[in-house]
Amino acid sequence: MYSRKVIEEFTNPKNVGVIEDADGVGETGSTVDGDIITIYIKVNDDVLEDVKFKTFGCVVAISTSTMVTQLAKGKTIDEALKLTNKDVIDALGGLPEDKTRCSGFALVALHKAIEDYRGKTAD
Amino acid sequence: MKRIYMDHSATTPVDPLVVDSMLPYFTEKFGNASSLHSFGQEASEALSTARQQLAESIGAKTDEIIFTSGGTESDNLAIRGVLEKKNSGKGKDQHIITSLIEHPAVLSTCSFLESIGYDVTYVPVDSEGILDMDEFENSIQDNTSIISIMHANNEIGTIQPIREISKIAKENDIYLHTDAVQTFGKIPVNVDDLGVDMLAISSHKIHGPKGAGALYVREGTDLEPFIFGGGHEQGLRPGTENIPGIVGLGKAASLAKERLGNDPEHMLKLRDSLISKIFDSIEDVQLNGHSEKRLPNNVNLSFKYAEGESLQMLLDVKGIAVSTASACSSKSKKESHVLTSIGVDTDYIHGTIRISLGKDNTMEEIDYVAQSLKESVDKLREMSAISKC
Amino acid sequence: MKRIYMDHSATTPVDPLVVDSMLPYFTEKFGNASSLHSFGQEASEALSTARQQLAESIGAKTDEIIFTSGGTESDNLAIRGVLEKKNSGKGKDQHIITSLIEHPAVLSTCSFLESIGYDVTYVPVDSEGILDMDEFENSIQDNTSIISIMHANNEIGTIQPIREISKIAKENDIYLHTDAVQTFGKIPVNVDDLGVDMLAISSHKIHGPKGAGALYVREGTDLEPFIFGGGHEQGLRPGTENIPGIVGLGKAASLAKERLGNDPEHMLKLRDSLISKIFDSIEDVQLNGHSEKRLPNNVNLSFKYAEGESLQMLLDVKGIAVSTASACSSKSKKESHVLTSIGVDTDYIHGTIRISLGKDNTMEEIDYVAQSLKESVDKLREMSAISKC
Ligand SMILES: Cc1ncc(COP(=O)(O)O)c(C=O)c1O
Ligand SMILES: Cc1ncc(COP(=O)(O)O)c(C=O)c1O
Ligand code: FES
Ligand code: FES
Repeated sequence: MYSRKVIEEFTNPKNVGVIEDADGVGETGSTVDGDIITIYIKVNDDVLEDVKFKTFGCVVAISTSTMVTQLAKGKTIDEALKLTNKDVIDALGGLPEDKTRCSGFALVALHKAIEDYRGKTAD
Repeated sequence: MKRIYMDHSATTPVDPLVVDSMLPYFTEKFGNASSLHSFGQEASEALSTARQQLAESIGAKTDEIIFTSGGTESDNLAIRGVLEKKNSGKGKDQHIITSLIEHPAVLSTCSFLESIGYDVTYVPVDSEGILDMDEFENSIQDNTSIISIMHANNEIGTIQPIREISKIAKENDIYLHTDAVQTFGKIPVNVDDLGVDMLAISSHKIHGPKGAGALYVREGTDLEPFIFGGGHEQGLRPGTENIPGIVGLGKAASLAKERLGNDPEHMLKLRDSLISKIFDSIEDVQLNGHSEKRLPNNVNLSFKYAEGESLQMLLDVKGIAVSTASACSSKSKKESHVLTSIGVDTDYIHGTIRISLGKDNTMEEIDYVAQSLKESVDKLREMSAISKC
Repeated sequence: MKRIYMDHSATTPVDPLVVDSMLPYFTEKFGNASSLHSFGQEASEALSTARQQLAESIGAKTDEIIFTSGGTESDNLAIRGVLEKKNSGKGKDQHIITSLIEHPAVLSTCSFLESIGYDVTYVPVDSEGILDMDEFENSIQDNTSIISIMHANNEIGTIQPIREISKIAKENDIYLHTDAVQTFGKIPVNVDDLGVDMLAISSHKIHGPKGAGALYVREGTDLEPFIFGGGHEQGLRPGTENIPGIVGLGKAASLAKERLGNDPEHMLKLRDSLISKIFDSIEDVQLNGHSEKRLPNNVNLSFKYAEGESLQMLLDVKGIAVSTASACSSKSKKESHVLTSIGVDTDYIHGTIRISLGKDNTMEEIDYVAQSLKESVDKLREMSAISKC
C-alpha cells in the first residue's frame, strides 16, 4: 500500500526535532484528530537554513513531515512557498488515494512557520 | 527476515491438515453435491461429513448447520432471515436489539434495516466492553423480534454474558443470535450451554480456508433466505456448495474442538506474559477491554504519544504483524466505534494496536515483540509533537 | 472402473495449474487483504492480480470487477443492487424484465422481488429457446429498471442475442444484466461487444474453485450492496475476501481466455459426433435447444419411453456422469421450467438428459458414451410399460 520510499522515509526520518531558537514555528492538527505536526524554521538571509519537525500521526503524517523539511531546507522563503502537495507526494513516490487528506498537513505547518517568521520580522 | 504473525483475529493461516483434507475435492472428487451421479455423491458425502464435524464441535444437530460464504453472510442471514420470515405481509413494525460494539457485519445490517423502516436499539457497554444488562432489559419491546449480541468482541476481546442474555431472551420469547466468529476455538462454544437460537462461525478465523462459514440455526427457528436461487442448504443458502471450503471448515472445526484443551491455555500464557512485559517496560500505556472476561489471545493496547498506524508499521518493518484496530477498518482512519463505545481517552485512542495471538506463537516471539514494541514506542514518542520529551 | 465425466455444466474439475496458483495462499501468504502489514499486502496484491486477470479476460477495467461467492450471488447482486439503488425513497414502482428460462438464481430473485411489490415480466422463448424479441420489446415500460437475460441457458445451451437485446436496452436507457455463467470459456465473452452493464461469472464452471464468482459492473452503473458489513469490494460485497478462491478464479479466467481458440472447437467436434452417433443408433430421440446458436459443449436429449433419472442412473453404473436436467433441480423431481417453456412434448419431457462436455473429454469417450446410451435406452424401453415393444 505504501511505496518503498514512504516506508524508508518513515522508518528513517530526517530532521526530527526542535529548533530551540527557531525564527518561526507552525503547527497543524489536533489531538482529537490524532495528528499534530509542528515545523520549526531557522532563516538566514531569506534562506531556510534549518527546518525540523515533530509529528504525532500516521505514516503519511510522519513521512510527509520529513519530506517537507528536506524539500524546504536550503530554499529561499519564496521558493519554499511554491512547494506544492504534488511535489511532496511525488518525492515520496506516491501516496494511497485514501490518505491524501493527511498528506497536506506538513506543508500547511511549513507555511504557518513561515507566516510566523514574517509576522515576527514585520514588527 | 523471520516474520512473526500476531494478527490472528484478522485471519489465520490454514492448518496443513486442513489443506490436505481439501485437496482431493479440487481435482478428483470435484462433483456438484446436487448431482445424482457418483461424482455428485462424493461431494454430497463430503458435505455431510463436514456438517457432522461442525455440528459436533458446537453441540448441534447436523440439520441445524447452514453453510455460508463466511461470517458476514452468516450474520446477515441470521438477522434478516428472522425479520423476513416474521415480516411476511405484516409490514416492518419489528424491533431489533444489538450492541454498540458489534462487528460491521451486524452493525451495517442493522443500519440498513433501520433505513428501510425497522426499529433498532443499540445497547451500550461499560468501560470494559460488557453489555449494560439493565439497559438491555429495558430495551425489550413487545415487537422485538431478534437480539443479536456478539459472543466476544473482535477488537478488545471482551466476552459477553450470553447465557444471562439468553435467559432474558427466552423469558420474553425473542430469538437470540450470537456472532461467535472470534470465540470458536478459543473458548468453549456450545449452543445449548449458551442458549442461543443462532450462532455465526467463520472458517478463516479457526485455521480453515477463507470463503466458508456457517450459521447454526436451532431446530424450530423460522428463517427465510436472503439470497435467492436453487434450494441448497434447506432452502436457506442457494448456490453450488463450496465443497473444498466446507470440507476445510469441517476439518478445522473438529481440530479446533480437539485442541480446546491445549491451545487456549498456551495463548493465555503468552498473552499474560506479553502484557506484563509491556507494562514493565513502557509508560503511559493502557490495556483496553476486560481483565478476566477476555479472549485468551487478545491484547489491545493504547499508548499515549504514539500513533497506532505508525506503531503498526514500525513493527511491520521489524517483521511483526499486528493490527491497528480491526483489520476491517484499518484502511480508513476513523476512530474505532468499539474504542469510542468503551470511552477510551482521546489521548490514548489514536495510539491503539491489537495483538492477537495464535496457537503457533512462541514465548520467544513474545520476548521479541515486547522488545520491539518498546523500541518502536520510544522512537515515535521522540518524534512526537505532543510527548513530554 | 474408469469414470467419464460429462456434466461440465454442473461443475468442472479444477485445473491443476489453478490449484497450484492457489496453494501458497492457504498456508504462507494467508493474510487478510484489509491488513496493512506485509501478510495483508501479499493478499491484497494477489487480489489485484486476480482482478486484472479477470478484467482482461472479458475486456473490462479492473475496478469494474466485484468478487462474490459464486454465480448465484452475482445474479442477486446485479438485480437487487440496481433496484435497491433506484429505490431509495421512491417505493417499489419498478419493473424488471427477464426470461422464462433463466437460472433459479435469477428466477427466484425475481419472484422474491415480485412478492415484495416489484413488477416482473417473464418473456417467453421460442421452441429452440430463443427470446421472443417482439414480446421483449413490447414488455418495456416507463418504469423498467433492469433487464436480466442469460447469455446461454444451462440446460439446453441456447445462446441469446444479447447484442440485439442490448441495443433495445440502450435505446430505452435501461440497465442490462446477463448471466454468462455458462458461456464464459466456451464462446467469446466481451462486455463491450455484448453491450452489457453487468455480467455474472462463476469460477467452478471454468475449471476454477467452487466458492468464488464475480460480477462485472460497468463504470457508472449505480448499485447498492445487498449483503452488509465491512466496506470490501468498493462497498458492494463485504466479508474477508476469499483470496485462494479469487486467485484461482483469476487464473482459471486467464486460462479460459487463452484456450478459447482450442477448447471450444474440440468440444464442438465431440458434441456433433455424439449427436450424430445417437441419432444414427437410437430412435424416438430429439435434441432440445437450438441447432446453431448453441453452446459447443451442450447436448440436451429427450428420449421417448425412457425416464431421465433412470437413464442417468444406468449410465452412472457404467461410469458415465451426465445430468437429468440442471443439477440444481435434479434432486427435486419437478419438470424443468426450461423444457416446459420451449414446449417439449409430454411424451419426451420425462426422458431428458443433459450431456455437457469438457475440454478433457476425448473422442474415445464419445464412442463409449454413445454405445452405453444406446444400451441403456434399449434396456429401459424393454422395461417400459408405455414403449411400443
Ligand atoms: C466478530 C466478527 N464477526 C464477523 C466477522 C466477519 O467474518 P468474515 O470475514 O468471515 O465475513 C469478523 C471478521 O472479520 C469478526 O471478527
Ligand atoms: C446459468 C447459471 N447461472 C447461475 C448459476 C449459479 O452459479 P453458482 O452455482 O456458482 O452459484 C449456474 C450454475 O449453477 C448457472 O448454470
Ligand atoms: S495524519 Fe491523520 S490519518 Fe494521517
Ligand atoms: S415414479 Fe419416481 S419420480 Fe415419478
